Amino acid sequence: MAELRYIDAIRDAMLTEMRRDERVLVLGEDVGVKGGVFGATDGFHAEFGEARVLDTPLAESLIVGAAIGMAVGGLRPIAEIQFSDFIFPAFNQIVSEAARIRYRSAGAFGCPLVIRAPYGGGVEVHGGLYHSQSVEAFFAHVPGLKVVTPYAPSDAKGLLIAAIRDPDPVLFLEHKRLYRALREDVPEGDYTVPIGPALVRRGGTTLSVFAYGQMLHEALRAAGDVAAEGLDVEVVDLRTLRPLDAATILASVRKTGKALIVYEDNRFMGFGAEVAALIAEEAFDALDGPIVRVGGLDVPAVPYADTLAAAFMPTAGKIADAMRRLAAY
Amino acid sequence: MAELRYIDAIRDAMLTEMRRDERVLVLGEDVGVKGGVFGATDGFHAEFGEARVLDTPLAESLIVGAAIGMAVGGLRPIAEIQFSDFIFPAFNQIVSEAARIRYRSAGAFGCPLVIRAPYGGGVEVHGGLYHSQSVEAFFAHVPGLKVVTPYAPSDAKGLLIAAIRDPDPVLFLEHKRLYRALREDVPEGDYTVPIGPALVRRGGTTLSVFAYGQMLHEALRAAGDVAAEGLDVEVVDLRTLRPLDAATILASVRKTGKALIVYEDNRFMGFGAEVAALIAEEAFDALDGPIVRVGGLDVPAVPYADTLAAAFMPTAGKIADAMRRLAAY
Amino acid sequence: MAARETHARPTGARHEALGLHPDDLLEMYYHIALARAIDERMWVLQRAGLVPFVISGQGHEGAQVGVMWATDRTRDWLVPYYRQLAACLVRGMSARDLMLGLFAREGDPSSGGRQMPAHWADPRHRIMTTSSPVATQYLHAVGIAYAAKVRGTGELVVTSMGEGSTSQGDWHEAMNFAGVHRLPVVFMVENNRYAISVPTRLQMAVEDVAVRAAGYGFPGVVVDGSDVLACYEAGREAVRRARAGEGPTLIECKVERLTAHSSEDRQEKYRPTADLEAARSKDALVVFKHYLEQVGVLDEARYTEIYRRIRAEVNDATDYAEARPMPDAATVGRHVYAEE
Amino acid sequence: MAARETHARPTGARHEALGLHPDDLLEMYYHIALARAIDERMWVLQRAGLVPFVISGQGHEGAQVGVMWATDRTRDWLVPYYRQLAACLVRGMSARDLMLGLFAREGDPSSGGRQMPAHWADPRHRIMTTSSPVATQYLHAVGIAYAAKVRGTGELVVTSMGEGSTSQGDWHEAMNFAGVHRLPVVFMVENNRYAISVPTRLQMAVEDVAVRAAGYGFPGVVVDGSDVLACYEAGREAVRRARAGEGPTLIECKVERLTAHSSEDRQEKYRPTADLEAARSKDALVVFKHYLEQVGVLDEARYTEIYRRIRAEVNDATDYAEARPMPDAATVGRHVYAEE
Ligand SMILES: Cc1ncc(C[n+]2csc(CCOP(=O)(O)OP(=O)(O)O)c2C)c(N)n1
Ligand SMILES: Cc1ncc(C[n+]2csc(CCOP(=O)(O)OP(=O)(O)O)c2C)c(N)n1
Ligand SMILES: [Mg+2]
Ligand SMILES: [Mg+2]
Repeated sequence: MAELRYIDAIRDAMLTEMRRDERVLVLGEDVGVKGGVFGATDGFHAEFGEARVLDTPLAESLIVGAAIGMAVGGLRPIAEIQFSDFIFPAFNQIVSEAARIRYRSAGAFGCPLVIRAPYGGGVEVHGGLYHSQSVEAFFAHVPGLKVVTPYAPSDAKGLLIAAIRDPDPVLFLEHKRLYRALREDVPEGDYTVPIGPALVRRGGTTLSVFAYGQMLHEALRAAGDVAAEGLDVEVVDLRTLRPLDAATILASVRKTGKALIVYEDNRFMGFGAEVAALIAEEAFDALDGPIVRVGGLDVPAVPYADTLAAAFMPTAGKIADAMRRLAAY
Repeated sequence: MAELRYIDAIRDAMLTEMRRDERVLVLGEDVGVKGGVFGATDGFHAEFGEARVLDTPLAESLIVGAAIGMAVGGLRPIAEIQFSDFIFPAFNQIVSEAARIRYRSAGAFGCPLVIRAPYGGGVEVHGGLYHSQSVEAFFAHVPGLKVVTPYAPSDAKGLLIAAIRDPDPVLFLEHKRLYRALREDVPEGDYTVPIGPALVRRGGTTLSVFAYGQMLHEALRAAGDVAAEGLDVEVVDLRTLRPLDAATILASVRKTGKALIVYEDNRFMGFGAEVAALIAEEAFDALDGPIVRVGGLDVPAVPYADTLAAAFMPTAGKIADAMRRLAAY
Repeated sequence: MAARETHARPTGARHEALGLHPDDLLEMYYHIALARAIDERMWVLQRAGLVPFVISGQGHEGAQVGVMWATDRTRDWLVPYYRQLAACLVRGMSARDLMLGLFAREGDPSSGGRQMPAHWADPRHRIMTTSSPVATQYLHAVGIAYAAKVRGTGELVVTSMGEGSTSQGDWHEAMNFAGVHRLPVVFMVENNRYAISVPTRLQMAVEDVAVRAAGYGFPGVVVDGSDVLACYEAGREAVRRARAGEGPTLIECKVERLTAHSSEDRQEKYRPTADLEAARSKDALVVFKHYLEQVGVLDEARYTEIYRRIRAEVNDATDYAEARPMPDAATVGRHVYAEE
Repeated sequence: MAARETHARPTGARHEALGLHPDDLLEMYYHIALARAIDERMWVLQRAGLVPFVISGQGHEGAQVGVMWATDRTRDWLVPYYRQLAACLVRGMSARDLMLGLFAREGDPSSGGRQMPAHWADPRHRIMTTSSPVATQYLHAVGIAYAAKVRGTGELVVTSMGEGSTSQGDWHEAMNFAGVHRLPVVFMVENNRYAISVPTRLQMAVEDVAVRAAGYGFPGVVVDGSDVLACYEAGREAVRRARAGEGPTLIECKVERLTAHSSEDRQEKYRPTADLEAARSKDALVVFKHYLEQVGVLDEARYTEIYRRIRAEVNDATDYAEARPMPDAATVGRHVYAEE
């Protein structure tokens, strides 16, 4: 066990796999000598050389499209998209290609590919409209893709190794504010966490909160804050958005009778909509109140100025208010 | 009034606007001499000339990106994406650019642009994985965009003219199966239908169905089928997906107490999720049963072989079954 | 184009200088003729209402067979596009394989009936699965080539598209990457002067897309797609370069689209009759036959034999595919993800 | 690069031959120096913790001022990228405008504090709103140029990006479209040899991206970005062509990035010290000053006067912007759609 930050856990996962399996390579913008703009591949270039730590031309469709070919050609590419905001030029290659190679060939070809993308904003991120976005909703809609977004450093490592070994394309979303936020004991060497299962991070009976990434942190804080008021909030870390762990979600709602979903992305058609719809269909009989969503504002993205960014973001304070209202319903 | 098919209404709308306003132009693949692969711009090239009926190079990012520039430069472009399946190369230009020009310039610039895209599948379409897709969920999530998908020929005309005159970018989705399916009286000349309001196409008290495009047709058929069994189903045509007409949806659910949402797109994270989430939060107290979604299968797209395509599609039969189950709840 | 047609009229010396044996020539001709026969049958079936859709490679076969003949059919890759029926045949797909795809029947090796016709795939023959959004395959091709290079397999990759598809950003991104890493890839552009209805005049400001290769640091060549031996020669040099680690080559084959874009298209609306007639005179099937006769490789008897064989194959494939069941609806949910 | 630096050492004849008056030269120098001074102040403010982020145009100013000087500042468009601080100044934005953007304060004309610094916009000066995803602006530029052509306004459009950004598909799609329609657009590429850390060796297989223009049917020229007059000359010819309906020109300016990519970057990790030192010797601010002194346009007194003016402007702008309030949180939801 070593106490690692999230970013270190990400780095550790890739390092572990690259040492174990020489088919694994990383590619993306500035992943080479610079080691990535967040340092995820720091030192890789020196250890593994240019062929396996590939600084690509500045072209995301190329990064993903070539990675698809590499996967088909027997490698295990990990493609880094520098900021998730810049994943859209690769949208066609991800949605029309990577996610369909298997289905469209009736299983003859597969596409074992990981796409890592730092996402998310907040006042501290100072990212403005194009270095702050949450993109999970677009991709969670796509059959053939898996979408993972860990909260804890140990999950970051375990899920990333699982993603690298997965036979299908995985979009791996890392919230930028988690990178250097907390430290956690992370198992050394080979360690996997299965893609799929959600995790109850805090048990409770008053109501259930579903969140992921940085919003899980806010939700846990809010749960702590309202505990003093006698609200016993259960907090579920979804971890994987596709495939979604419906069983854990529904079991939690069946227990508490109330559901609050928190996400940083724009509220309308954000991922919380699916969680709400799932509950409204499958656990209707257990519901004691409306299904509440707390999401980011419905403006194009997180604005740069602190005042505006703060207005955009769901925060522990806003979440706690929603908890109080729902509990009182 | 003239009896028009949907495709004729689309053509009529563009023709009306191009004659009225010389800033309006159409661009896209094969929109010129060929008149579009579905004939939407048939005859335009001869009437308006090459500069206003522009056969572009085969590049969707160009089509949208250049159209953005044209809009900024004082024109009123209508960009045709040949099949909605091919809109993804333009995803970045639509989502990161068109939808944000106004917000990111704090209102200094606008982007009056219409993107038309035929979508949808079904056994009769024989489109396979790349000529059958529903893409509305991706775009309905995007603040700054409007997303319109009419069902009736008169709405097709009225909403398209409204879209062309709208100061903001509008994605205009036309279900391919509607093009030549029905005829309807369509007002001649200048005629608009406002973007936004949904329409109750069939009043009822047993339960509410929310649908759009071709699925509205299936839903109406299903409602007709179950009427004989005493089920009085209300069918709401959403028409505009963003901005969504929450008031009409909620009023309907408040009346019937039950909601069924039908869409052809993949079920998971499809547009129905947002409608369900809205109802589950805003009309919970009025609900007498689970919110049910009938959607396309969660496989990458509609397969080509008839047997497989039929298995994918929500049909009147499947919808009627869902109505019966929900009514009996 | 005249300036680029530097080849003399066919003489016996030409194929000999290329090291091609008469048996090779006959096999090449057979593949061109087989592709044409399958393709023509597909149209017949479509017109008869037996299948809903057909998209065609007629007029492109000579270019494809010429270039592909230079590759190693056991280890090299083909990352095809929808007009490459002939290329797929050269790679080893059978008439039955293709007809199963047309009819979308159970056992279709390309997609199990999931894709429209002409979206081939066959891992046995290293034919990568084809998609509809044009130009995406160029990026897959450079990725496979990169893998081949890193893994040191000696494989190379051939990929192709129409001239209209070169307008896509993916085309540029692939060309650039292949140039930077001198990848073992052969880029074909089958320039038939139309993208559905859009003529090259509105597609690009240059006559030859091959001139763009210079901007990526590797050679681009223009060949007459009706001249099978010239295509073979260009392919052979591109293959040599790729195998020697010298990097990619762009081969632009000037071909003719002898049919409408697809069975959904009516080309009379945008294509002058004279243009179509001129196209027919550049049909490799005719031109190559003429060459083979001139050099004494093809005679009446051999010709009859080849066509007998082809007719039998096409009939067999049609009957076989038509008799197969449709895919089982219960399989619709399979292969979204890997199965345990 | 030596082979392309065909210009003789500066002599009085050079600017005269270009029709530039000494007052023009001084104004050009002023803009270069002002841009540099604002830029340097931004770094100071960032290091002092007063603003969170800065991205810089240092080393690019001469190229921008040279090319932009050839445009018509009342009617032509600039579709900029984030290093074009100097270009925006030439177009008429003020030091205050830029500082409002840096501090993200109320009244920031570019984005009302919504975007990161260096994402300029100003409809008064026909500066199109800037986004972060690189290369998208090239397509907007060709669209604006198409509108100008169709509407017959006589406007032209200048757009720019770094050499790394030319790897994006959008770059290719824009170049191609502009060539097909001979649009009135001037494409700049400011080649500073790095895309953040990625050197051109890994970005493209050619030394000059300008060679690619031939593949789109229009001229591409390479100019030394430290040679302001050469940039002006290239700009003037490109503007002439555009105005005359002859179509686009690609101007590749070889410039130097004198700072790290941004305040988030530490370039020592990937950039040799010698490389950075060599870059400093190609600073247009120094080279142009030297020229102006040689031809007797700039003397000590004028120099002092210019810098006094600049210092006052920068101080004023900083104080002004810093004193402005942050944007009102209540406005966060405005301008998603047009307001009635
Ligand atoms: C991204 C994308 N946009 C549009 C289409 C529709 N489409 C199919 S083929 C075609 C024309 C292709 O022309 P070209 O590349 O010249 O190839 P050809 O068919 O002439 O061989 C078009 C526009 C598509 N398949 N993919
Ligand atoms: C689509 C996209 N991908 C990645 C980035 C992140 N990014 C910002 S600037 C940059 C490098 C740009 O290099 P170049 O085009 O040479 O311009 P320079 O900064 O050197 O002037 C990168 C990778 C981005 N802004 N947009
Ligand atoms: Mg073509
Ligand atoms: Mg650069």
